[in-house]
Amino acid sequence: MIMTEPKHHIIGYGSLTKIWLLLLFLTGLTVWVSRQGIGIGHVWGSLAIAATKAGLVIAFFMQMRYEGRLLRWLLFVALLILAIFIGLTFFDLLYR
Amino acid sequence: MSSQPHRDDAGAKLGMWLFLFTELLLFGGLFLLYSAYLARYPHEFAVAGARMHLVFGTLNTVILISSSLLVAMAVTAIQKGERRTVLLLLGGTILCAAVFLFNKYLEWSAEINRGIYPDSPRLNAGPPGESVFYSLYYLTVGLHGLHVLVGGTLLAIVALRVRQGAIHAGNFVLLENGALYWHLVDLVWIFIFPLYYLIL
Amino acid sequence: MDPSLMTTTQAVDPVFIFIFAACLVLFIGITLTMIWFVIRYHRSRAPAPTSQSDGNLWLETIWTVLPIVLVMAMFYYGWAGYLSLRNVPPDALPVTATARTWVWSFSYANGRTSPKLYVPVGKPVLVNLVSMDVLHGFYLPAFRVKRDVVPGMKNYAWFVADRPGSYDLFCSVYCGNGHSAMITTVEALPAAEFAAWLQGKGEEATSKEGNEDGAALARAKGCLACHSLDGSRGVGPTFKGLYQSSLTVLAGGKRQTIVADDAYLAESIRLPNARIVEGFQPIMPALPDLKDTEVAALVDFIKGIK
Amino acid sequence: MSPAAESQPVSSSFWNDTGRTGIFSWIFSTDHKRIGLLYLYTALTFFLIAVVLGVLMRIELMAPGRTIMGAQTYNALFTVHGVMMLFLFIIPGFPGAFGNLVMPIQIGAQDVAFPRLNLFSWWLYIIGAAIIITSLFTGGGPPDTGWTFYVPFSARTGTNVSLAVFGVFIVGFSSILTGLNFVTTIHRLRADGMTWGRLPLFVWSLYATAWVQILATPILGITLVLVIAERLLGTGLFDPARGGDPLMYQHLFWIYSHPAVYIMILPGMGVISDIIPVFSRKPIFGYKMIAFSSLAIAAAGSLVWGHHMFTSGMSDMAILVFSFLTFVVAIPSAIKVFNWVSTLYRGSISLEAPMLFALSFLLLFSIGGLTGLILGAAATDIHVHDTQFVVGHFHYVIFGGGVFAFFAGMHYWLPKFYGRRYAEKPAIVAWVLLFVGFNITYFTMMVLGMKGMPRRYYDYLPEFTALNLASTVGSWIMVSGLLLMLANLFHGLLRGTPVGNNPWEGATLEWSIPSPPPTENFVVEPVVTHGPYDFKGAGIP
Ligand code: HEA
Ligand code: HEA
Ligand code: HEC
Ligand code: CUA
Ligand SMILES: [Cu+2]
Repeated sequence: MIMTEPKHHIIGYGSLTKIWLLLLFLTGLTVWVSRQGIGIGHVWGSLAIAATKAGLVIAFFMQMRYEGRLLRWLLFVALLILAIFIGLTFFDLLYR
Repeated sequence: MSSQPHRDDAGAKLGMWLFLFTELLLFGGLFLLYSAYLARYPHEFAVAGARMHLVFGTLNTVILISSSLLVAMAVTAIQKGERRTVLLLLGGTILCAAVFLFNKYLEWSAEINRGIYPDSPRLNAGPPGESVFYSLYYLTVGLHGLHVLVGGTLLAIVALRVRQGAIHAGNFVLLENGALYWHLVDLVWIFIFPLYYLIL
Repeated sequence: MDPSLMTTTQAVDPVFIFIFAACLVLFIGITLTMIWFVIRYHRSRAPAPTSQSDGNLWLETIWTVLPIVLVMAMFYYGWAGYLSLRNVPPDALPVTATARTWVWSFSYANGRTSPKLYVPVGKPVLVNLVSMDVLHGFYLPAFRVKRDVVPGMKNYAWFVADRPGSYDLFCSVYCGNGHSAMITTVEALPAAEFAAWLQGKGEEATSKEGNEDGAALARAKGCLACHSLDGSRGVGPTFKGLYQSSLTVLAGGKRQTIVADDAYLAESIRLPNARIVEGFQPIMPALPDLKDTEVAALVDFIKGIK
Repeated sequence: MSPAAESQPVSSSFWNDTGRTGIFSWIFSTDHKRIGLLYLYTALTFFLIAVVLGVLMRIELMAPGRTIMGAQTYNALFTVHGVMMLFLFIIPGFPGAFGNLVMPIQIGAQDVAFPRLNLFSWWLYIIGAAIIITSLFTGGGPPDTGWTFYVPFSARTGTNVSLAVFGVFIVGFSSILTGLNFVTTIHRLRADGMTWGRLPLFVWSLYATAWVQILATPILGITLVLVIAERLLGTGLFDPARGGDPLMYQHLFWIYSHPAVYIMILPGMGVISDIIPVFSRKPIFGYKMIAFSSLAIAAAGSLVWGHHMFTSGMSDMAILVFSFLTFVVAIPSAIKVFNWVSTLYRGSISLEAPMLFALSFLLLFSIGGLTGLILGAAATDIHVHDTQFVVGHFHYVIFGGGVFAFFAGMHYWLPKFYGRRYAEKPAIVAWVLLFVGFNITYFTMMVLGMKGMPRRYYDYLPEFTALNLASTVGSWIMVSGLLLMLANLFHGLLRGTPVGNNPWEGATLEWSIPSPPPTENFVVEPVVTHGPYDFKGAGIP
């Protein structure tokens, strides 16, 4: 059997807490941004921030940063597929 | 696993991630629908979004993020072999889940009192885009709430196994997977929050 | 008709011929090769394999590239042909096709409506597709034209009949019990005849100034798709002997026995789902476009069927 | 059913496993072989039921007007027929039955990665199926929407759609878990020396299939939930009157359901890729290309769903894009076909039952696939969309492709698990009947479609009578073929002549172990030293 056990990387409480503070800050940021009355355009802004937060959670809380290459690739594929599903649908919606 | 030669943590983790992908796409379908209708009714969505209870939304965001921190810490703790801390942290997480759901309950009853729920007379009378927005809101958040419930239960079970000592520094893949699932619940909410509460 | 104008049939058929031909060649080629190999290298003739080759880069690149070229050609012709189905000639005659379960109704600019689609020969016709309830499909096999009729959506199709005659018109999208019965015809008339028909008042109902002929209305509005006149049970209860008969209805879940008087009949037409006849589905479409005069006419008509 | 196990001490066969006894030793077993057989028999049962429905449909269509049933019954028939054939037979059946039976052995593993999850998937499948069956006899009666559950009709009809849809949802969940299990298994449990380059092509095809199951099925899940919400909560998300868009439903549905058609065919392609080399005594031609094209089909297959919506009122731009991508997805299939045919070249071909089914797969799938090109081209699809032509197309690919491969697999692999084999002659007669009957039944449908007969038509105009009659007669020939095949196959498996480890002289791992295999498959963990089609390396003359 192929048993290449990835050695476990222990993330200290401290670094986890830092990430947490960062996430809280970003949350505050989105709320603040949304109050600036930039109209619908800020959807992209909030999404960008949300994406960053998601990135942090995945990389540190979910330890993706310390996983092997395989998992990262698979995650990428899954997200790509979702993006494609949405993207191709818009070929219909935008040109109707 | 019964008839399995020897334990395969990496395999278990791979399996869990694959499962998370399916969850991702499950919600993905709803987000696809959301984006489609947002493109069609930007104005109605903005108006409806502005009427959401931002306080609840923000509060719940903070709660979920913090709970995520707690499970993440639990994973660290188990590796350090600090059993009691693990239990405390998991307890904290489950508490967060409970509070989150309670807030949801308050929020939903508030909405329903305002006569806002799928197929409500008020929505059917209002502009089309609005009822679409709220229907999507109830479905997405409802589905997410269901996941919070499941995740909470899962972590409770994990906590139990930790107390029994079935999960320990030498074998904690179950805890890890439970944590992964909980983080997914958090992830989904991270996107629900701006899309439904901050659109204006 | 003016010769420069290409009919939809002329636009689509060449594409069919091209793709079919290409596929036929491929298929025959593959089949013959296969059969030949099977016979030639059958174990009775070839007791042992005479080759162990497991690949050949050149061959494989060839039969990767050739199909690519071929399918791209198919794609291109398919697309080109499709465009001519979409680009409506400027002078096309507009007609509105209204689909409801399970009947077609066609209305013309001057208000004339008809259960059959009458068109002038040689003049392009632009059909605007309107659905009153579920999805339907506007399908003219003879003209290779098909378009779904979607509620709340402005779909259209165009075609031109190059010779007089009567052509089938099907509902192509499944729409329930009467789907396969939701068929009528395109009647292509010489221009002069068509003009006369357009002005004339045939047996068809014209909703121009509210029509009082209940029988014609019941046909035009599709009542008869569900309600029989001979007492046989259809999707809906028969009209025969309905008037003044006492029957059990469900109003908001509560069963009640009532007598089918004028008021009830009128209500059943205006708000079909207010009271549901026991043993039937609440699927009768409400027809907002019905004028009071027309409802009255329908009620009279139903009363008449003893 | 107690098969003989010649070459092995009986005790070691997975049939007389110790532990639980009676029925429980099956429905609670975590042994991939037993679960595989559970899948096989449940799937076959649904197949036969659905087949009977199909035959009934054909009888109704024998003549115009009412023949044996009313319109409502007919509508329920093709809906239930479609739902059962796809969601209860071919989609769960292929990975579930043959995937479970052979894949772990072929990669040299003792079982799948998560045996208990594997059993759980089967149970979900059964529960879902039970719910679907219940929906036929309760509430407003069997659903009458077609297997596509298109809104707004599915949101309005009084029939029991909600329950049926919920059942399908459960089955979908089971399918996801199977896929997840297989991907993990193939990544983690390959025996030493079983490199990716040495995986049997059946395993490759399952790997591609599993990814489709994982990434596409959730979309179906949420879509069905939306239908239920539409009916029970009145969410109005697809109701134009309240701002919804019916086309969004179609997008969501086909985002799953086109990739799903590759769930139906990919395992079949895998079976064929395993059978042809064995019966030609020659390595498969272009192993890498075939393995890769399976992944290519899975990937490209997720980009073409729009081709089911060419007439729906979708934007012309989208039609341009989806038509283009549809043609792209045809290319990997083309490559496979060419490679299969050239594997025959200069081999030593023996036409036994599995090979006959495999070769007929080539022809029927080619016909089905090539008609797919007609459907993929915008101009031509407009004419044949929603006509009997489409019905012909997908019966050629699913039945002529997928199901014939399934039959091939049954003749090829079941002897391994029963230790006995069927009689050759009847098998061949059955194949002839099936093949001939099949073409009569479905080719006429394509002609009907070209002449303009729409699908889901309970009644039709007189001009279509002759061809419909022919088609019906064809289905009867098929019936006899199928009955003969099943009778001969299973009589043989229970009573037929015993077989050794390697009746077909295959080089893949499953032929290196006893038939029937012991519970743990490999008494000693195998070390793989040769490719799956390297007959010399496997020491076969
Ligand atoms: C096993 C299932 C399966 C498979 C494998 C396929 C394969 C393909 N299908 Fe099919 N399809 C269905 C099942 C399947 N389909 C079903 C169930 C429906 C109906 C759904 C419903 O409405 O109910 C449908 C409907 C359907 C439509 C919609 C029709 C309509 O409703 O208007 C289209 C349109 O593009 C299409 C196209 C294709 C194409 C291009 C392929 C390609 O993958 C085919 C590739 C294969 C080949 C090309 C043949 C082999 C190659 C050669 C012989 C070599 C030479 C070839 C070249 C040089 C190109 N299919
Ligand atoms: C796996 C896929 C599969 C398979 C194998 C079949 C098999 C058959 N199909 Fe199926 N069919 C579909 C998938 C499939 N079908 C789908 C998805 C649809 C679309 C539904 C929709 O429109 O929503 C469809 C629609 C469909 C229609 C179109 C309905 C319409 O549009 O009006 C018709 C019409 O004749 C038909 C006929 C048949 C027949 C006669 C068989 C028979 O298999 C014919 C062959 C018969 C045999 C091979 C053997 C018979 C054996 C017995 C009778 C055994 C005796 C029984 C017991 C012992 C219990 N099918
Ligand atoms: C889609 C099929 C359908 C169509 C089209 C339809 N009906 Fe109905 N109708 C029904 C059904 C089903 C019922 C019984 C359930 C109910 O009462 O709604 C019904 C009930 C009725 C009743 C009450 C009958 C009774 O026995 O109490 C009347 C009157 C009626 N319809 C008139 C009409 C008229 C007039 C039209 C055309 C303008 C029409 N219907 C079109 C399906 C239809
Ligand atoms: Cu109207 Cu089918
Ligand atoms: Cu498709």
